[in-house]
Amino acid sequence: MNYIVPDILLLIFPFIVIGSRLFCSTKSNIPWRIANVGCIAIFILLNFIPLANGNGVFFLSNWRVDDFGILMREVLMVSAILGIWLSKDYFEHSADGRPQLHQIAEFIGAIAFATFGGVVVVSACDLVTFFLGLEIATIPMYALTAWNKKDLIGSEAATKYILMGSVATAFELFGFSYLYGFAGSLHFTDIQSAVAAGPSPLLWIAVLFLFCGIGFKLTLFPFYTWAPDVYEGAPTPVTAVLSVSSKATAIAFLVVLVFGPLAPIQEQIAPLIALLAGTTLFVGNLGALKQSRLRRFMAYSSIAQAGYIMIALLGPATIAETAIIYYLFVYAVSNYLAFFVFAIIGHHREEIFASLKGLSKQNPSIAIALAISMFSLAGIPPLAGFFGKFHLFFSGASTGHYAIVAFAVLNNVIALYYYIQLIKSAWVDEPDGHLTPIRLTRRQRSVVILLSIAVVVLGFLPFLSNNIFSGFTF
Amino acid sequence: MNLMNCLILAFILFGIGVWGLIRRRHLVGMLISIELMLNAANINFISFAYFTAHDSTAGAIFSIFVFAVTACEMAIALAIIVNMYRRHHSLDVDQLRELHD
Amino acid sequence: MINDVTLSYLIFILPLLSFVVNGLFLCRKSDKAAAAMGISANGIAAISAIILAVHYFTSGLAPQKAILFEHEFIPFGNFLANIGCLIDPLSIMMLVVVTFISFMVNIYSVGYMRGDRATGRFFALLSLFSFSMLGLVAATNLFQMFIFWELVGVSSYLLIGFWYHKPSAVSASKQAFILTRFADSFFLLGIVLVSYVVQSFDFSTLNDLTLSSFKAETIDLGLLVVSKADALILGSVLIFTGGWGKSAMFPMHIWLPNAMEGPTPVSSIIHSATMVVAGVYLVARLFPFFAICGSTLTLIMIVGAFTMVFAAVIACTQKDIKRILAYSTLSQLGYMMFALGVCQVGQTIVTTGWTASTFHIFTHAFFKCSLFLIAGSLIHQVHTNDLDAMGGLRKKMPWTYWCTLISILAISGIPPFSGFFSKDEIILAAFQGHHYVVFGLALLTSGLTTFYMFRLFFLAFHGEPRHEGVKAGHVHEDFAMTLPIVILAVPALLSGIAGKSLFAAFFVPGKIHAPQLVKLTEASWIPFAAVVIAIIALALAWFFYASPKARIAKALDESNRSGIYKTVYHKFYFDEMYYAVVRQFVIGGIARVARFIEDYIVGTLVNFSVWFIHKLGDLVRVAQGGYLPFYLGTLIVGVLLWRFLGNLPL
Amino acid sequence: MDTILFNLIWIIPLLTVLVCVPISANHGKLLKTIHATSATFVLLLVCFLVYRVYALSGTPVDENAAPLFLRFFTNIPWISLFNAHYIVGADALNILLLALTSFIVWAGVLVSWNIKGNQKVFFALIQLLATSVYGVYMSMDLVLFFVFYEMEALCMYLMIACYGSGRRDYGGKKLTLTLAFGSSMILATLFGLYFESGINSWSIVELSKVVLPMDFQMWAFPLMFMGFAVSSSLFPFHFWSPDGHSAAPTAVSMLAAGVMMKMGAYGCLRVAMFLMPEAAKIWLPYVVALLIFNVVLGPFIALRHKDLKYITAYSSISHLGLIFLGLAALTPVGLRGASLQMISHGFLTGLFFATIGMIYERTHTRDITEMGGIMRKIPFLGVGFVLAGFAGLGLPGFSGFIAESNIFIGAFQQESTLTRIVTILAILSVTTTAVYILQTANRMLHGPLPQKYESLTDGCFREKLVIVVLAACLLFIGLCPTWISEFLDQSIAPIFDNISRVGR
Repeated sequence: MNYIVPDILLLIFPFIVIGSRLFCSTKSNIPWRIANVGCIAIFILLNFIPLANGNGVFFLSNWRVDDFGILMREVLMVSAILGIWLSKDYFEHSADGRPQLHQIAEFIGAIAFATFGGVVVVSACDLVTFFLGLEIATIPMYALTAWNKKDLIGSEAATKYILMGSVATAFELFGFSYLYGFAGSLHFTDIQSAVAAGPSPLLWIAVLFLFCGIGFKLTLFPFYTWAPDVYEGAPTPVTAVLSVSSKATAIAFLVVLVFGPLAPIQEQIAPLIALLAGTTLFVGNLGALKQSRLRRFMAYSSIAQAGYIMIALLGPATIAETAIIYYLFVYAVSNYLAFFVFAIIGHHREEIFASLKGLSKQNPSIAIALAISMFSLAGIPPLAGFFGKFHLFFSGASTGHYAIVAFAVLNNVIALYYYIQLIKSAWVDEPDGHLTPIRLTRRQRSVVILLSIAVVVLGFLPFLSNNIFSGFTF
Repeated sequence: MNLMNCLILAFILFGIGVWGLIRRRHLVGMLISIELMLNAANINFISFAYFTAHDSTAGAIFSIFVFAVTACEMAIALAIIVNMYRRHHSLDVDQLRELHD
Repeated sequence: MINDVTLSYLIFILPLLSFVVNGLFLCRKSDKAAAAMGISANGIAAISAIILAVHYFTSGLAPQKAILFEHEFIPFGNFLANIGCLIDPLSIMMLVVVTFISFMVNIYSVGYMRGDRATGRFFALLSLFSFSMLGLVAATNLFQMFIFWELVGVSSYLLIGFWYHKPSAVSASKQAFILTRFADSFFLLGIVLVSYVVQSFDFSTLNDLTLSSFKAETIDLGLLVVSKADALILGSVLIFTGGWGKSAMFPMHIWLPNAMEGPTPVSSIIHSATMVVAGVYLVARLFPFFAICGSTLTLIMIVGAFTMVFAAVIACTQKDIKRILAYSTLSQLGYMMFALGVCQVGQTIVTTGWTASTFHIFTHAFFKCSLFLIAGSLIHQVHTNDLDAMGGLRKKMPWTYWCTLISILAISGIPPFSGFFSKDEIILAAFQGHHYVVFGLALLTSGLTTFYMFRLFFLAFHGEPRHEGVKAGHVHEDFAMTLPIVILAVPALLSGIAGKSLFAAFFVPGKIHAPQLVKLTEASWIPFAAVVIAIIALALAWFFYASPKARIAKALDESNRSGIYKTVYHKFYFDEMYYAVVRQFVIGGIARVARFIEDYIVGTLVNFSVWFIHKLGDLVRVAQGGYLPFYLGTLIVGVLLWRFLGNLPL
Repeated sequence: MDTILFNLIWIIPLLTVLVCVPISANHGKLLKTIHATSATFVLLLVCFLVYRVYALSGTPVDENAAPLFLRFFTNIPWISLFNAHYIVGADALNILLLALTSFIVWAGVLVSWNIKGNQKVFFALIQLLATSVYGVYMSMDLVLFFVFYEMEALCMYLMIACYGSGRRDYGGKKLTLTLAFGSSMILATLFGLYFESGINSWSIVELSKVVLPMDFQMWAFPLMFMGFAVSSSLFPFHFWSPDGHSAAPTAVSMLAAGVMMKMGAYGCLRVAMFLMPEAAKIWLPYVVALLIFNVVLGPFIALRHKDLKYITAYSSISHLGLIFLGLAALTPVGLRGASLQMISHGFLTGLFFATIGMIYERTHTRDITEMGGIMRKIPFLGVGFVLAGFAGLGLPGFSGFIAESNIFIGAFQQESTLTRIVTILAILSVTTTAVYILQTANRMLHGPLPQKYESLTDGCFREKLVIVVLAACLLFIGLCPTWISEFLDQSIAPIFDNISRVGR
């Protein structure tokens, strides 16, 4: 029974937060406090759930809670918590030369809904639930992107996002419809048996449309085009949540799909996955080369990261799922660390490379944190990012796809190049006069330190990796 | 009146939707074309449910869900577009050039 | 109980000790202490060397070889490189010469270096040199010889460039080191090649080879595949190349005259008496090995003979007293070299040349060393190397004068002075080897030698003083400098008579796997011919430079001279040629090409790849134009793209 | 006990960093003292362990470590997700390389005493770099090895770009990215090693027991070998080292040229050649063709340069070419020569860069044409430089000669035509080395003294200590090479056995 409790809590949690607005003033901190308490409580609760060793636990025949699901919930919750922390400052004063945000309660509620959508996706076992989950995860994001009503580029980003997103939805639906037509049923087990019985053109059309549809959400080549604009236009905390939560949801969607209904034809679609992965990470790396604005830069970097994640899908189920979960944890932490640093910068300056100048002279601690997060994203050991990427490649190579692994690894050099560009502007460039040193609030400092330590130790401290994933049978 | 005709019809509808999406310059027009694409998917569901699928209720249920979901999506979309109009005083996609490399 | 082994250890340890102590501690503290250290160390070494020699020759051990001690240095898989002390008549003779002369020079330096800034360093380096030279002559194998060969080279480099603030000295030292190093690289290649074929470094093994056993298997030398026998012959040539450079034979001779930029004691010990004969010593040491590679000996003979004449001709025109001596050293080295070469008679071998050559090493060491020391004390008095500024020194420096006469008579081969015996044996050997051209050249050169030596003698000591210092009578003899000169005059006078029987008795190159020439043609007229020629040359020199009607001034100015004289005076423009080759070809040619490859080809490739990546990045960002319909268009493209590329079986 | 001490080697620098975190950057003296003490301690520790390994030689080892005769063998499960273990062990080769590293790190800490900028961060980075290098030489597990191997990229860029001189950002980027390129090639093949071996193990010891499939070896070996060769600046991939060295601060140049460039050659030997010997025997005779550039043209390029650090960088390139010549010889003597050259070149290039850095601190120029005659003012530093030069041109009595003679004799035993040609060229090109080293020394130290250098002061005690210690190491190896040769043979023998394994 206790398997379902966190989900129920997560479902009612946003209503509580939004409801709390009725009892307190607009400015008060209470909704935010409640949100923190709730999220952390749910996260702890999730950690107490014993892993079910592979076989899932069912509710009402189409709500499955398995190990991957539980760990995915944890990833989503981590992302939500960090997102909420990150967003706090943006409701207190304006940042990056843009008007400040309002209605934190609803904001948190939306984030919570999106998280719940991710939970639905990982625990769905028929197409309807699956589709609903994806939509629940996506629609709040549209709203969040447009949260800043007075912001020009915000509304433009939202418009682009929702148009592209709806088209993506249409593609997925089209794919779903063919899948349904092929299997004659919506339930994953039936679809899987039908696929195992023998593929047909219908199935292939379905696969094509499904991958293209999810390609939007996961910003795969060539469907990533919306990402840079939206990431830049959205408020910074929303960008962070987008780059972690919605990516996590999308990749979870693919994992459920590839290792669930489509498992029998994983071999045949491996080339498609490899191509998507290769092109995506290559284009993402190339795009990030000459950026000057931080959020757009992060957009391209996260596009490239999506490409890296795709490689894991080539491996066998257990390794791939472990790899993806592990990587998502690492990626969430590193990415949020970067975004926290950007937020700290952004509250005093514009969010561009130039405003990082002389950071190492004025605020060495922030510069170090930035370097840590960047090197981790670039996959330099002993930081967590390296082990995450290593695990992804491990999964890809375990089925002998050395070529794509080699290609991805070579791309790491380009990635390192542009991450170093960022580090350069923080470490090498001399500070110019009008940039005053930044004072950190206690919350900011503690979060940055916490995340930095996490990034450093998460990788090579063995007990973490051993215990978190002990559920998986190797 | 057989499955293939319905599929072809759906596919044509989908194609029209895509075509409109790319040709139209007006945001509302684009939303409508998206609606066409979604409905093409619905037609698929219904027809599969009617002709082949062994649990034929599922397809119908799915299409109903689709209506619901699309409704919320469109609601949000229209809200955003209204806000958009407030800021830019136009609904022409060619105006959306602020964000670019 | 002092036995041979302890003596030999003593001979090696003491100079090394003096080097270390002087170099690390004394050189900054006190010059006197450094000098005392150097002198005492080398003196004891010399005494123990003499004791060792006496014991070796009297105990009936001679002329067998013996290895007094040997330590493993580097094991090269299946063959070892050892450090040891080999004694046989040759090495004993060299040990005595080296220790004795370095002892003399140490004493001399006290006077010569008085008041110099870095006397301590000088003594330290002198001891380093004598240590390395001793290690070289006592080598038991090629590898040890190469090690000390290099050490000798570097100590010579350091001593030539001792006054490192003089640009000329610096460049001279660099030239000397690099030229010898160039030759040594071939030497090293030869060692590697030979040791690969023979699987050993030991002289005993090498001298005991027969080519026939190597005819069968072949070896790949990269460009050409040859039989191992030919590889050995090539190896012998390469090894000789090392000696070629070290002994400054003809094309590689230019460093030796330039090396005269160093302090004179250095010139006397390194560049006349000991180091430069290392090349000759190398060939003599490996003689049986060279003998089986007959053609190499012919090469050696040609090189030696040519250098002999060439250097003697140049010496006749020089005015820098040290350069004259340097060229005469070259010419004497030529004697020794070709004396080893003439042992090759057709297919047979005659060993008289070997004996003569080693004998000449012995005698030459003494008189040439003393000549240099004399030149040093002259320079010390008149503060110039130039004969223009000398003359009339006989009265002022009587001791020096008489010692000079002895040494010059010795080098001119006038009986009963030492040079006579050794040189005559060499000429005789050339005759007995039926190498009549070389024989003639040798006779001619002995005449030239007499001429230029007496030219120097007369111009320096006779005639009117041409130097204010001399006129004013500031000139005097320094005891510390005159003492070694006088001491050295004794062996310059006597070593010939004393040594003749000794060398005849003991000095044979050892067992040779080549047919010996048994019947030797007797030619008792040769000594007389040589003496006659010498006396004629003496008379000429007297006529030109000392006779009452000699016009010294005219003899000394090289303006309004014939072209030939100018060419000779400028040493056939060899230095200039060298500079042209090195500057234009090496630095200007190869190095520039290499730098070009590095900077332009490699650099361009690297920059191009970076530029290419950036261009691709621009492409991606161009697509990101912010135009929504284009974004939507990518979706169709994507679907079609993956439908075809994703090889879905549709 | 020894095992614990052995594992401390890479832990101590890390702990030092952690200890220094709370200390504020204003207490520069305290920080420097802490770092110097820890470096000295590690130095002594490693020397003690060298003695221990030497003393233990001949005694039986842990049977898991048997194929390599590893001492202090430690094997702990690390990351079970991809079956990575923490495996470390010491044999003669890597304990000597560890000793080299500890010396260079110690010297590096001392020479960068007065470095400009945030000293706290700088010394922390040096210690991190030290950790990574120690780790590389210790680890016998490929994941661990790669983690340490790749770590240095993180430190290198920051150290060069923030504390360097000249085009520091450019040089740092060039160095870091090229090294990253190399290590990416390595990483790609590591997975192949793991999965193709069929035993699913990252342990070098275990992998050396199996014969990898030939078709895999044929593409994996060149990829991995070149990947490692990048950081040892083998010909096509040498371009990073001149710019990187010239931009880097003294200590970083010392560490980079002294120990980091050896990591590549060590990897070639310990991983690529040791695990894929069959392919090595096929490929290496062709690899030597690249050495014509390193060994023959490298010195000529140095001849054309005026900047001391460029000259030294190209001399390093040529010396490292000799290491590869020794490796390509595939004979015990050649391999030993290569290992000796790694150690000897580490010391001599450390001495080179140390003296250059000290002289640069005084003259504020590295252009040899502007200097001259400073030997009279700074005899101690000058003598240090000249000693390094002599060692560099392979003078007997210095370690360089021992290594080079081993390499030449070993390489000549390799029958392949190409190797012969390259060996002969290499032997003949010792002259060129002499030319540029003497030219540099003469232009810089000798000749008349310019007016502006009248006020130069000779090295202080700290600098003299560094010079004396490094020169002593050079002379020690050069004067009694017997024991080090025999000591190295203990670890060369098993590697050679694996290379010359037959019939499969």
